[in-house]
Amino acid sequence: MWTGTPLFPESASTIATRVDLLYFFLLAVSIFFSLLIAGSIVFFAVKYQRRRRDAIGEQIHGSMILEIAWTGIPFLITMVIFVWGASVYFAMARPPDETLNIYVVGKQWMWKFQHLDGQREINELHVPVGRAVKLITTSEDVIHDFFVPAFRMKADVIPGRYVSIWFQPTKPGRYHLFCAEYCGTRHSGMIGEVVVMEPSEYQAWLSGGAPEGSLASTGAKLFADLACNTCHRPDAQGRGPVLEGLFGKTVRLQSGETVTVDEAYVRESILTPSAKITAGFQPIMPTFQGLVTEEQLLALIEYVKSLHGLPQVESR
Amino acid sequence: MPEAVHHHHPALAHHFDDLAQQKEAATLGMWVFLATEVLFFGGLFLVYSVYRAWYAGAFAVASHELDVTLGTINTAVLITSSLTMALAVHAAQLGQRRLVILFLVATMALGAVFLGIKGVEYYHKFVEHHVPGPSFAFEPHEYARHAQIFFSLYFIMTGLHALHMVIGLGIMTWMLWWAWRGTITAEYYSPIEVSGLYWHFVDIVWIFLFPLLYLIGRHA
Amino acid sequence: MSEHIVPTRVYYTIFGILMLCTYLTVQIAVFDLGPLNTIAALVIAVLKATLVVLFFMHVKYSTRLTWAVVLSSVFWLGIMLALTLSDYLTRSWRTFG
Amino acid sequence: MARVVHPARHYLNDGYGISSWLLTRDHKRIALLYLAAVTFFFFVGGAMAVMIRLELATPVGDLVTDETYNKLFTMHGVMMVFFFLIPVIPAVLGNFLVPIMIGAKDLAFPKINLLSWYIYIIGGLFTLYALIAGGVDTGWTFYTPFSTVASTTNVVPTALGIFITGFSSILTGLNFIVTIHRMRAPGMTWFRMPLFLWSTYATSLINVLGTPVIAITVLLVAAERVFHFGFFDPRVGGDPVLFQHLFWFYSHPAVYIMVLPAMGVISELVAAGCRKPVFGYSFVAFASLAIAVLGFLVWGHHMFVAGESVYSALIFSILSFLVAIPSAVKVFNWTATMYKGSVSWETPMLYAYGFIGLFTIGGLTGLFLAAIAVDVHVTDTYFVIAHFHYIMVGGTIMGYLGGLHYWWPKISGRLYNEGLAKLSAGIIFVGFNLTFFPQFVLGYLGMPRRYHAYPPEFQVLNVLSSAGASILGVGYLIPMVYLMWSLRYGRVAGSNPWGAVGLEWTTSSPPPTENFAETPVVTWDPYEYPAADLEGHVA
Ligand code: HEA
Ligand code: HEA
Ligand code: HEC
Ligand code: CUA
Ligand SMILES: [Cu+2]
Repeated sequence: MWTGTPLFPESASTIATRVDLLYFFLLAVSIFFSLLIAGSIVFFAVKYQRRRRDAIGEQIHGSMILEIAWTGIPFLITMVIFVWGASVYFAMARPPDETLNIYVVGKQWMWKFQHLDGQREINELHVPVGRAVKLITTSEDVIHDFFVPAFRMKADVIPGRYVSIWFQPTKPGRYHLFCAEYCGTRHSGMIGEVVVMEPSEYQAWLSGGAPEGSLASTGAKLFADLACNTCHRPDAQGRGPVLEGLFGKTVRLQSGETVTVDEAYVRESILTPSAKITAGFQPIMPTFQGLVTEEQLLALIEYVKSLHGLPQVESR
Repeated sequence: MPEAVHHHHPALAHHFDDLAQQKEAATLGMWVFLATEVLFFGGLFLVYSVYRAWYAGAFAVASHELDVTLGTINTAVLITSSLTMALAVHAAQLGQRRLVILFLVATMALGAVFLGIKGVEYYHKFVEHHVPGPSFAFEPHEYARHAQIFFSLYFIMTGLHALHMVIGLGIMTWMLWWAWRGTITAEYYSPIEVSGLYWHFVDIVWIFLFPLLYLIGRHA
Repeated sequence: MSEHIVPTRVYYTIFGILMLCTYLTVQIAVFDLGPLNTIAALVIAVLKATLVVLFFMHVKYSTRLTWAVVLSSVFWLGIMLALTLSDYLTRSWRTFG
Repeated sequence: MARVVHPARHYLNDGYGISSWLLTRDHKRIALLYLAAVTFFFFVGGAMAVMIRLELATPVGDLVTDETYNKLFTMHGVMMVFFFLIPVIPAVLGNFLVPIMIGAKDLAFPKINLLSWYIYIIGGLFTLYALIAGGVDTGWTFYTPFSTVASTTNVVPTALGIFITGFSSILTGLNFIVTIHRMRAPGMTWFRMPLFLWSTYATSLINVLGTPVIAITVLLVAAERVFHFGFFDPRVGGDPVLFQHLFWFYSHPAVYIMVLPAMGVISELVAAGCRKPVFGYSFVAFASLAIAVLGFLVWGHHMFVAGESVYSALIFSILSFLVAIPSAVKVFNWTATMYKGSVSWETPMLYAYGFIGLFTIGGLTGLFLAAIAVDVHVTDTYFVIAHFHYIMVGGTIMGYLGGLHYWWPKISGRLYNEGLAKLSAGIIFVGFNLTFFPQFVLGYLGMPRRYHAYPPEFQVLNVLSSAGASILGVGYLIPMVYLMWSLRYGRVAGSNPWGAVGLEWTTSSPPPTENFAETPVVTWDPYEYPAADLEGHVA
């Protein structure tokens, strides 16, 4: 009956083993205290069982030393767990400099993946083993959650925001992908697979088909179709700022504040240009709210990113 | 005060020892209730703070649509009603029944004026399509989305405040009846005092709403 | 006991200050003080609220318990604002480095 | 059998007929009104749990549609949390005991007490209406923007139901706070109060300071649906995560509303079950207050993966560990109380053992969740489901049942069948562990919660869980039967069947309407044994 019933999940990412280690430590602490408490209860209940109907217990009121001990010791243990948990969490939150970037769009009830080379996938994600992969996620409707148990990795996918998560697979194979934030009727059907491949196979898969060209080139086309290029020109002659080399820079706003140009900023600039006006420009850029889909936004963002003057840091 | 006087007082409930205990219980109960109210409105102030920080520009522009003159008048009206309320309690403490009635009526009248002015303001917003929803419209257009959040906050905050005022008027009517009937005496005035606490609290909420909603970025 | 009866003179004085503050807050709003505008408006509002609580609501003459209730409601409101804003204010902080 | 005389007049025979109950202001009668109502909601919520477990017995969604399944767990969560677990101990046992334990004639505001019950019932009717009108499918957490723009079910009536019921909690909490401050009998100082009162007081603080926030939050959700406000709607620039802050600002403290009263009950049970003062009385008392205060500082641990900032996640994580400490202190003190006690094996004590053990497991798994890195993996999986059922079902319900058995002779004046009681306690314990232990394993394996269908390799563990749930269900039905039976046929209890101390055991069973023949004057410390001397203490 137990064949095929796993009791422990597969570990297939660099972070997974670190999470498991902390988990085992917690397990040990828990087993120790559970046995201690349960053991004492059973022991006392048997040893001091009431034998005469009118017997009373010894009138002990407490002990300062014990109180200090059982406040202090658990406190120290929890602080160890906190620091440990936080440090592993920091590793999860901080992607390495070199990552393979993939865009993820969640919608009721499917996962859409957009590779930079132009491949698009639904509910299935192909990645090479051994490379750090960064997913830049957003949602078209409600909150979803990207969850791959084998990678011990999970993050909410939030409409209106770009949440980045990263992982580095260590074993080729097919792994469950779940939507872990309740998102409506077919929430339990919003599942898929992450396929981790040997690099060579991955290359073969990549070359298998990218009919539409790279994501940045899709963005370039949109940039022209939406007439962005009438205002944003590389030669600083347009009515809008030059976008070349902009991504990752810090921009000064009319209000005197500064912002770093990231995905969210570009998105906001396109949907709500008036929210943050670049210093030295008029608020004449029209809003494209309702005119572009989340996926087109991603293409535009990728295009703006590709306009980097410097050698690209976040390489594919 | 002698025990016996308390024991025979008709307003003393059976489970209290004396009127003093009953009064303390009532006052504490109202204060605890007001603590609850602080957090109730607090949730709204939190929402306000977040969006005010995010969309300062849009909030300033949207705030310009509110009528500061009416807002200021209303603030003055409400503060005056707090004064009359305090005086009503004072009169009750001294057992001056007619003064109690007079000040309660004044308080209620001022409360009604406040609600009337609020109604006029709501009507303007309605005409200008500043009520959030499908018919919402706002110029300049690029601020429309965030201005909608501002007006959502405006309506829910002032709306709940106005609801509290209406409840307050209800309570005051009841107190008026008690004062009229002669239930309220120098010995037993805690109902008036406790209702007064509520009224002043509602005033305090407005003291914050007024600058936060009406006075943002006036200088621009 | 809170049997303390406040002379009406006190109420009228407080009323006067409150009206003055209202006038002030409206006037100040017209000047551009940058972020100080909000701060000034809030300081005045807090001042007004404190006066109402202390005098109109008799807290100045009340038991420690009443003080405790008032202060804890404000304190809890502070918890809510502070911890939530701790999220909003640090969201853009990078984890790099 | 030897019939002991019932006291001639007591609160149960002081007036007959429907209106003597529905218009009563006697806190003891109101407690019984609540008892009937919360029991009803428990079985409604339990019936939904049964459906959930039946559906999950097979990996494919075959018993009910996905839509129905989503409604089932939503209504299960809403009913169990807002209409059962939050009111159960305060409104039933608390209402009955608070005035008696401090030697008062009633709560400070008897009319408001009755009003709370009506408010609760009205809120319940709204929610039942939502259920009958087709249910609601947002999860008990009502996350936006799903609840505000996507769901097409009865969100508004449910939200209003919760809003209304919230005022019942607030008013009950307010009543307890004022009563404990202002109505204590002469000599009943704070440190002579039974620990149940300390924990009730701490719970009431949370009720009063937290509940208004959930009220405004669900109101905003309803308003956003009706008037198209944009607070949580990303399309107009709202932040859906802000909703989560507001929701959990209440709902984390609410979990302590759900466990603190049970902790208070356990303190009473352990003291009476060992005939001994609770070890470290003042530490246990202050631990309750510490939990109530610290409990307000940790809500962000429900949002570690929800897009809150990395730094505030750290703050919330460390604070979550801190709030665990006072709970640990309590567990250790209860265990130490048993040392050299005169330890009873009667039913209430069995439930106390169950509580301490299962709460420990549930609480320790809370530490897994507070450790951010582990939470990233197990959040929104069955690990969380197991964690909170261990505390809420294994902990609070055990505490409640223990308390109900312990005070039943006082409430009804009768003794129940001890053999059946022990049997059902055993069945509940076994069924409970079989239901929820496999869910820890499932959760770490990665089975997401709120899943109507799941990959086949998870089936065996799910079947175990479903089997456990059916045992558990039977276990919960038996007490219904013998407790009802005892009302008519049970042996007469006498005023102090357990030989326990505490003011409630000094008055007759059932107590008279005014609780005590004469207002007691307290001159002794809490849990001062032996009980026999107690009569002499009453002035
Ligand atoms: C009564 C209910 C109750 C109680 C008391 C608790 C108590 C605790 N809970 Fe739990 N919790 C819930 C009900 C409860 N919880 C619910 C309903 C949810 C999910 C809601 C949803 O999403 O639907 C949840 C979710 C939840 C999460 C979020 C999980 C997620 O969604 O990702 C977290 C994270 O930190 C958490 C932590 C804790 C902690 C640290 C405690 C601590 O207070 C526990 C303290 C107790 C102990 C520690 C045990 C006793 C200690 C010892 C015997 C000694 C040894 C001690 C040490 C070494 C410290 N809980
Ligand atoms: C607060 C209290 C509480 C209580 C007491 C319970 C009790 C139980 N719960 Fe519940 N549960 C929650 C609170 C609670 N739960 C919450 C908050 C959620 C999250 C909801 C969400 O995600 O939004 C949840 C979710 C939840 C899930 C996860 C659903 C999912 O994520 O897909 C499961 C699955 O096993 C479950 C099972 C059970 C079981 C078997 C019981 C058992 O203990 C119940 C035992 C009782 C009975 C069995 C009743 C006895 C009566 C009868 C047997 C008569 C029955 C009559 C008929 C069948 C006609 N619960
Ligand atoms: C009518 C002219 C106009 C059009 C068309 C236009 N923009 Fe702009 N854009 C501007 C101006 C002016 C600014 C600077 C003022 C501001 O921040 O709003 C700007 C700012 C930006 C910025 C922020 C740059 C910075 O330095 O902060 C980005 C990114 C951007 N636009 C992208 C686009 C994209 C993508 C499109 C097409 C979908 C587009 N723009 C269409 C005029 C335009
Ligand atoms: Cu998407 Cu759940
Ligand atoms: Cu929590």
